Amino acid sequence: MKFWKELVKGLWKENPIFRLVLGMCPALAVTTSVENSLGMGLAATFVLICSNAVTSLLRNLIPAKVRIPCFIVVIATFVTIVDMLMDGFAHELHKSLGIFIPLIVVNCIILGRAEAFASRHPLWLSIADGIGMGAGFTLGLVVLGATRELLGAGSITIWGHLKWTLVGYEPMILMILAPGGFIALGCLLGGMNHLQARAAKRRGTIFSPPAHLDCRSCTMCTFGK
Amino acid sequence: MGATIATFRSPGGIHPAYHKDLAAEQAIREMPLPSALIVSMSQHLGKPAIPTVKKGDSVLRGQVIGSPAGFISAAVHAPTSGTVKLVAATPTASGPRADAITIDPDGEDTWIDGITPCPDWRQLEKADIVNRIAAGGISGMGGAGFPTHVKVSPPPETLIDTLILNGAECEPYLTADYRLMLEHAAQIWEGALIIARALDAHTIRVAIEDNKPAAIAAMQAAIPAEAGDAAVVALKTEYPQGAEKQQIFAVTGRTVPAGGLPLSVGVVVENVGTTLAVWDAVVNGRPLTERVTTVTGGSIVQPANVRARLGTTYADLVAFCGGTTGPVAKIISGGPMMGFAQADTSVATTKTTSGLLLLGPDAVHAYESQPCVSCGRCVGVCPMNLMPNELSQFLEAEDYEAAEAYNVMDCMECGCCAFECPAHRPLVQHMRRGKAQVMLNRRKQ
Amino acid sequence: MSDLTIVSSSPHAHSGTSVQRIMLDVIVAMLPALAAAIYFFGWDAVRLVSACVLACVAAEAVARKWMGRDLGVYDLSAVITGMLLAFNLPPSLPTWMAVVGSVFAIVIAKQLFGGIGYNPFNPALAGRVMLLISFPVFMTSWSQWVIPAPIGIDAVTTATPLGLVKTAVLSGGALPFTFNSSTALQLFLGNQNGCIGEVSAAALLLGGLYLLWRRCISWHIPGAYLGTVAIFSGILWLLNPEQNLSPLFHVLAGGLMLGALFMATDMVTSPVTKRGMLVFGAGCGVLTMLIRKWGGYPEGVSFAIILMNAITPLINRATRPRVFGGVKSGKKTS
Amino acid sequence: MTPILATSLTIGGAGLACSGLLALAARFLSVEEDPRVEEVTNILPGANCGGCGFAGCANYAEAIIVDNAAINLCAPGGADVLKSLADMLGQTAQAAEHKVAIVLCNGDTANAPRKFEYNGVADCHAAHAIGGGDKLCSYGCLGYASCARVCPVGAIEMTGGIAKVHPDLCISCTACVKACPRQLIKMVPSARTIHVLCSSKDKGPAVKKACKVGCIGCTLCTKQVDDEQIKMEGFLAVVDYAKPLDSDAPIEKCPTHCIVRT
Repeated sequence: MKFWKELVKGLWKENPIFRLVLGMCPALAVTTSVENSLGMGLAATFVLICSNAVTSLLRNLIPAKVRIPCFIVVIATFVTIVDMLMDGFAHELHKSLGIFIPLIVVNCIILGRAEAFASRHPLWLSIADGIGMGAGFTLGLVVLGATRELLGAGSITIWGHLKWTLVGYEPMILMILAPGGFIALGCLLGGMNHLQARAAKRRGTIFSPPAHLDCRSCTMCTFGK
Repeated sequence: MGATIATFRSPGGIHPAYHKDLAAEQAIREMPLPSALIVSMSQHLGKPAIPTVKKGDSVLRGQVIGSPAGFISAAVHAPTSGTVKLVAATPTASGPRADAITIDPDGEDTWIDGITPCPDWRQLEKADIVNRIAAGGISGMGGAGFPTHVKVSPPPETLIDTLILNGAECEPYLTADYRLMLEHAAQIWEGALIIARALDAHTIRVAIEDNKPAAIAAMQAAIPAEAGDAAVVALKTEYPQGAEKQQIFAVTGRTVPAGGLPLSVGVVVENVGTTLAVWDAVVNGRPLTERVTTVTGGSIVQPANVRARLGTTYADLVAFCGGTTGPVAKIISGGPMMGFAQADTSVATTKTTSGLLLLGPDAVHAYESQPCVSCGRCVGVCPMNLMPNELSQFLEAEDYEAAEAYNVMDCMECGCCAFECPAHRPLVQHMRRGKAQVMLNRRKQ
Repeated sequence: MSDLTIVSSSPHAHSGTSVQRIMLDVIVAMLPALAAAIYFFGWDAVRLVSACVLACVAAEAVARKWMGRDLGVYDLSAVITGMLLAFNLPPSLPTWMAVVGSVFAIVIAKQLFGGIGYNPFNPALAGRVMLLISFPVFMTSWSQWVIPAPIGIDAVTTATPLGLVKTAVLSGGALPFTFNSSTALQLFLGNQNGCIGEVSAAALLLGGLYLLWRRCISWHIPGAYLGTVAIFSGILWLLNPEQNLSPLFHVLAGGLMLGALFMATDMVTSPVTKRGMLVFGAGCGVLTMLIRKWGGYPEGVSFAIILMNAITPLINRATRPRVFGGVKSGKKTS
Repeated sequence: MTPILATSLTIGGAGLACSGLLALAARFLSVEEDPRVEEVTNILPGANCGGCGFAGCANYAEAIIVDNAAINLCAPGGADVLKSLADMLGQTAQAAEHKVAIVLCNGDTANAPRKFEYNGVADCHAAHAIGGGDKLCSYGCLGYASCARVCPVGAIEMTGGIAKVHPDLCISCTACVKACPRQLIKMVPSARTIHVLCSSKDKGPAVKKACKVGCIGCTLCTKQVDDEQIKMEGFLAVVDYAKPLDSDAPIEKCPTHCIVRT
């Protein structure tokens, strides 16, 4: 079923963080804890679904030349709504996410989906795409946040109630600092590529990663040339 | 006049093991005529000569068998009398094939008629001197092989004030020029006077590395009274002191512009062997049919400096020097720094064959290209001030534009960088490939 | 090997040097400092050095195998990384942290960038900085001082001399001790607290001289580095001798000798041109003194070198030598 | 009420001002570009292989629209792209003959000995420039994979020290043809399966010494065909790909087995 296909593609095949490598700014900045990651992911998902839906409905009304400003207006509206809602109902989270909530306006996933998908597909498919992509984004952030929080703080805490602690572990503060974000993301991306290459080998096909994740597109060393 | 010590002030330079003792004290030996001579038409820089004889013709020594194919080219003469056995494309020492004439010597070694000696060359016009040099088929005998008559006839508006005789012989192992300076100092000086007269140069300098005190003394003692401003300059022993631009800087303090010719700073550099050949051609009227070659290396039984006819195969040279000891891992035409490795000894000597080197397996260095570790040694030793480390990485990535921007075309392939590279990278080969490709790209535009 | 002759491009002669040979020389040069470390810190030095070296070599072998490259541990560079990292650790650090730092240094800072020759940062320093940021408490506690300080600097039994100075300056107090010729001698010989390999300036200098003699390093980087630190601290000292210690103290204290002689001179991550080396060394010196004087950490050698590593390609480009016979400035020659 | 009014006015005013700017930009700064160029670019496969003779797909698209370049030059696109282009531009599709690259040398390590041990840069151009290459045959494939490295689709495999093109993977971009320093790679119609896998112009005895599977110029094969489908160029038998040939006779008669069916 088409709806179902558009829904699940964002989780793995076109995962915005691990496959498309989009939305890197929040992915590196707010994933210091699972709580922040979850909040950021849900906020972005809400904006993504709403903007996809509205863009899809308006897609025949928007002139091609000014489509980008129109998308931005739509997105900005929903971001403002989310910003105000979070300020009102999850004030602590809003404070710790800070500037990154307003910055969802310029998140390339949301604008990218509006441009590449919602402006060309009907309402119900666009909503499916929004849900799928948002869930994929949230999943990516949470995986990253969990890794960093576990290694960097030695425990995972969600809303002060749920708490897992690594016993006997000395937290590596580096992991919840900015460099830790880059290291964790890089290792996770590398691990993803490795798993897929192995899966492809088992299936007897050749795994070719997207160009920006491929050794051949990098000029640092001559490996893979 | 005393010998002056010039320090090597231009950048870079290395100190390889010289191994000159193998053949330095061996007086030049005349080699008897071999059973066949393979005379290449490509013995000089520029277009190969055009064969003027065909299979079955009989030729006399000194007879023109290849006529120059343009201005930058040189005539080729029969090195002995005999019969032409074959005219065919044959591999040369530097790789590409060129026409070569195989001559079966008749053993008589008869000179062709019309050899006219000219002891009072001082009466000759400048143009006549140049004509006699051109008729002698002389080209640079140091290695590059630039036709000498072109060098000694600069454009009229160019003023040449200095002639430098290059006796540096900075390549390890080679001793041919050293022996020439010891044994033919007077003739070399007379040749120098002839060239200086053709150029109107009033200053003559003989540049010799200070590890050859005997040659310095011999050349010093032979300075003729009429020479005017003439002196022997002792250069600090360092490779590549024999490179033209570096030598001009060391001797005169003048810097040849990058990409420019020595002419532009009023200097002409001639190898001492070439100067001797000029003397022979102008004073005795004899064209260039033989040269002195150092046959040496750890695998040669009797290392020697051999005067052999042009076209003598390397196999004949090796046999004349007593054959080889043990297995031969590398055969090099020329010196170890800039010479060409050969697959076998079937190639024949040319006017540029300054040496033949046979090395055993223990003396051979293998290139195992490892990643560059940026130690910067190549940058420090490059006499042209290039950055071979960066260049080789550009060239490995086939980025020829970047290589050109980093002056790959100024590389003279002296080999200092690869000599010092701890990662054993084939740097010179990268440069060669890069230079060839940049030339190709320029021609396309 | 076949009986065919070998044909290659010129030159056919080689100086006989190799990467492995250079690395071996560096290891030899580190032996005096290793001996000093064992003398001053005993078992802890042995424990940390062996843990780091073993972990680095193992990590290099495993990483290269996992990445499908040929085994590259024979060039000994991993041994050097291990020794340097251990030299930069306090004696009381738990072994497992040293191992984590080693694995980080080799896998993240070196192999992920392409292995030897391609790493932009000195792996040992990257490992140390990672440990310093991750475990600041363990990396700055100096409790296991075994040899009592005989004269002068009694207080150094609990902190490094630089640490004492920083604490005093931060609290606005006077200098914690007077610096005279006998304390200078103690610092020079290594009778101070600090990381295991950095304490003895004498042993490090001995190794540095060996490297200079073997021509593994040139004088440019250490000279510019130490000179800049001396000049910088000398100016501060002349301006205000009450608040600043003499240049001699700054040259002898902390990790400066180790950094200037062994880490800033790392071939891969330092410039290749002589002028570039001077710029690099001077930059390291200025950054070190800025951090020591005004930064949050008492010691700035690691950060200074890592920061200068980052701009090494830029320095190389800016100090590209003018081609022989070429025109001035970057104009094209042809 | 005031905040709502202020917000509406601010947003509305800003929107009005910006739309005015946009209108001006659309009026004065717009670039006239034939929209068909973009359409053609979208149809082309986007491999940027350069096989058409233009720098990339976008350049080829521009050439089609502006300079009326032929529309059948895109080999990787094949019949589908050609049809789409023809439909879009209202031209008739005249498919170019589908060609694939083939390496005309069969002298692998077992058959063609070397004349020296090469030690240096693993690149065919570099190896060719030193002593004429380390293969005894001065025409044969050197095996340093210069062609395989430039192939955008990985269709060239190095086996037994020589290069082999997988015809079904080849996209006819001709990058390998330009990369071979010995000009061993030719583009041949993919329908043709009989080839003389040798490029040596040497005489028979020289070839025999250099390679067990080289063409020795015996001319036997030319006598097995009726219409000069194989003819001699000097001492080398060459297939004339313009003429159809489907007979096993030349293959069976060739004494050195250098004629093969692929």
